[in-house]
Amino acid sequence: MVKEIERAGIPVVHMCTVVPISLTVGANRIVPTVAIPHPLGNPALSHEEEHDLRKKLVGRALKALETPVDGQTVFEE
Amino acid sequence: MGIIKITDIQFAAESKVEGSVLYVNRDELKAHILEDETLASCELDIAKPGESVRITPVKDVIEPRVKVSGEGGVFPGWMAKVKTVGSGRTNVLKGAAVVTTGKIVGFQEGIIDMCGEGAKYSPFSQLNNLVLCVEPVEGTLQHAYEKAVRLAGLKAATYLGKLAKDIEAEEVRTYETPTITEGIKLYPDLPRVGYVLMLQSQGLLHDTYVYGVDAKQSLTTMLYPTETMDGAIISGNCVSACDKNTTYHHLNNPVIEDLYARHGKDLNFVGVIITNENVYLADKERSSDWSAKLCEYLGLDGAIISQEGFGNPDTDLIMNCKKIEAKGVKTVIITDEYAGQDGASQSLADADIAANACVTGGNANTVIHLPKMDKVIGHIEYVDKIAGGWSGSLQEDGSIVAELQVITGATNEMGFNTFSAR
Amino acid sequence: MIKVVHYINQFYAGKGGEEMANIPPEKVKGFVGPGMAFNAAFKGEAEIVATVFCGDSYFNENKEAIDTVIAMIKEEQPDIVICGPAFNAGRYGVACGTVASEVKAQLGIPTLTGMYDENPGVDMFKSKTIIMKTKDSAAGMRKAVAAMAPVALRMAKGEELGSAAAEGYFPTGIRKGLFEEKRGSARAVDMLLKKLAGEEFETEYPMPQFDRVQPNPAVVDLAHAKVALVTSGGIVPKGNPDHIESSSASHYGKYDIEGVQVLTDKTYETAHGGYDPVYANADPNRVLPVDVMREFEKEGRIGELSHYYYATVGNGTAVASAKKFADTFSKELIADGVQAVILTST
Amino acid sequence: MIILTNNPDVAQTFQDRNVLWVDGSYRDVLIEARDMIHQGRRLLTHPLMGSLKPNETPYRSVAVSSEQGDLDMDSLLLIENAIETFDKFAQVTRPDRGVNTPERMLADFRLIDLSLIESALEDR
Repeated sequence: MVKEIERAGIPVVHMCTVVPISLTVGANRIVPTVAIPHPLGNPALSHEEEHDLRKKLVGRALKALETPVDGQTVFEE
Repeated sequence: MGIIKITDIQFAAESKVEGSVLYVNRDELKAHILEDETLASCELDIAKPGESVRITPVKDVIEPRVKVSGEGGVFPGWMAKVKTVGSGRTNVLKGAAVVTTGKIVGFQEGIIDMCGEGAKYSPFSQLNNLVLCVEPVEGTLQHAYEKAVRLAGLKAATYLGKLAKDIEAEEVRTYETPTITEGIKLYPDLPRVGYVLMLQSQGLLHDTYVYGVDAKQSLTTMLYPTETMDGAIISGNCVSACDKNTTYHHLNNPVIEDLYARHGKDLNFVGVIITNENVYLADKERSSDWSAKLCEYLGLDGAIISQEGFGNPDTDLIMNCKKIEAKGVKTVIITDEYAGQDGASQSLADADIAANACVTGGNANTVIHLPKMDKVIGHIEYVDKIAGGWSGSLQEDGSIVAELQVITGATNEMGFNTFSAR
Repeated sequence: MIKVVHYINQFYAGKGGEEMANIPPEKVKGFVGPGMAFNAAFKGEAEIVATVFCGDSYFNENKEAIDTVIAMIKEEQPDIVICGPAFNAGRYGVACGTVASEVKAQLGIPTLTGMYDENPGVDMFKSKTIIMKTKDSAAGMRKAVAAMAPVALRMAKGEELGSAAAEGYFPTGIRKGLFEEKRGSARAVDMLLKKLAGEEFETEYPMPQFDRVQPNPAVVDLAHAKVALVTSGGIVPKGNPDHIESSSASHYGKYDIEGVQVLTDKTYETAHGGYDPVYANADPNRVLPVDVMREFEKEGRIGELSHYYYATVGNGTAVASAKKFADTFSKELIADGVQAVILTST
Repeated sequence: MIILTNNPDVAQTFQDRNVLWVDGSYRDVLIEARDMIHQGRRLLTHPLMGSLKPNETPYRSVAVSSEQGDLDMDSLLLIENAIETFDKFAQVTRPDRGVNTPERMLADFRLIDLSLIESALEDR
């Protein structure tokens, strides 16, 4: 799916937990997330902490969209 | 290997091989088998190619063989002492087999049809079969019963094999087993090829034995190819009829035969690596690490990997393939497929791009229609309950609509058959 | 005489190039353009009775085009329909694939098309129709016709085709049983010797493969860009109005979030069956981060959040299956002026 | 180690160990295992152990690690593939399996499942 969006000419960032799968399906900009059942959250945290975590991750995804890449790139911390 | 061709099998007053006919004294053999106190009864029957006969549920198929010269005896650890076999001469009753049946559990599987559609798929439909139906004494537990049926088959095959001990075979096949260093000197320019033989080893009805030892307790190790021809490996596996390796398959391992056929000409056949298929994942990791290590240690250029069974062995297969390829050894894998009745589903439970050379024994979910047979040896009512059958598989007219998985040996993963899929 | 209908695009119909890509479907008697070569290759066994053509853009942008084309074909009661070949032309490939698979499915008539292996139509339609392998441009027309015509004749006669490799079509992914000449072990030895010698060999079971796409350039001015959210995590409005299936979904949902500041457990939920849904149902922003995207929008970090988000159910390991509809909604994203996408997966 | 099972014989045999009883189907056991893997546990036994097809036996036992760490990729792929395989086989339904299976046959299915998991977990 990520590939078809990219192929259509729209820059796309893939936020996902299982980075190897993301690499396999051909994503070029990848931001690793927390866990499969809650990629952009963590029920163990307080509501505020969880919100900050999500904002940090999505912020990283926006940064990835602004970053030129040659090939598959994983945007870790 | 002395080949004695058998074209017919008959019950007679005296057990003997005369010309190409195998005569069997039914009572004598029966008494021999019933020495085992676990068994209450034993029925012997004969099924020949072309007859309207169905055998089910099949547990194992075994070829009668006897050691004429050389160390040890056939089926070491069971019917002979645990001596290393594989040298000297062995006589084979080619064209004959012992087929064991017995309802160990309530969902036993395996059909051999001696004619019709089903006969196209099972190699055992082409053999003169002596069929054993053995029943245990009341209260025998499944583990004990499985062992009793297994031993009954080996006993019968050994009994028949011995009839050929003093016969001078017309055709003799010779298999060369140089040591590793000799092999290098003999064929310095030929690619060094090994065979990784995966053995099912998971528990009751899922086991394989090597020199009497349960394969799941063994580390990956090596055999001379000829050891398998004397029964070093026997099957205790009777689940997944189409893709289990019977003892007959181990005795006549097609990969070993076909590697020998090219040995010294196109390749240098270095040896057989046997490895298991355990349930515990760490075991799978260890066993496949060891197969890869042995391939590297032997300095192989290439290896053929064969599989046994359905589902989790796909994981062992892919692990073996990946790790052996990672050592720079080129591989070809042999497997079969469960691609659904329409052939449209994903075939394997595991896959990897390293497995770029694959031979397949066909789609086990293929639906086949087996006509009614005049005679059934064993228990037909099981057909509705075996793998590949479903409620209603057994039609009112006695014919059977089921998946190919019901046929013993149909999609063998050693590449025994010509059946395949694309 | 076998009756053939031929489907082609505006270019091969001689109407013109891109400037004529908007013409609606038309039908003419007999052959047009490449149909002449086909007719010759049939050697009197078959004849093109009619040619249907349509502009590629028109076909891809008008949902009713396919129905019109099918109706035109149905009137002729052909024994076989040949589409293209489309070589490496993407939209033409999709049109040929759509016509071929829909004719086969709806009319039960055998169909055949031809494409180059990088044509997106190959992956989309190879399991639904026979697609012969061709070169990447019309320079390969003669060869393509020579390969396609005899196969078409045999299909029209109801003959079974041989394996994909033997016949030269893309493997359909449907496994067919056959008896080989040699047994499996001998085939394995042959294959290994070829592999060792560095020669070409053909595996009997190709492992699933994945291709790559070049990354697009970075977004230069995110502060003025329109960003859309897409998720394969199955977040849908509460009640799952489009009945997105819990696994291997056959369609996707497009949902308006204009004015929605935050997703709550009262308004949204997950339809995904591939993970424990407790956490996503309690707070759907954990999968589809609408809340923080709104904040970024207010802060001017992004220009705006697109009014629509798209949701599918993709099992992590089977993401590839989602490509069919991703193709479709990617076009809508472009039409909506979306300049960047955040795709979230579980 | 946690043993997930819907097989009473396994629960009985391993009662001194950490057994998580799954009151449901073969598939439910796989799903439970999947959710635990998603939470960072590792698979210890193969979810498709044995050669009985998933549409034959109603019983399943799977061992996963007690400790939780980062997502284990191998475990994830194994369990996802196992569920996919299960669903593929479920397309051919067997009305005689499950509720209508005779008790003797159920007992045999339990026995095989127990034998397989015992062979894996002995001395561990």
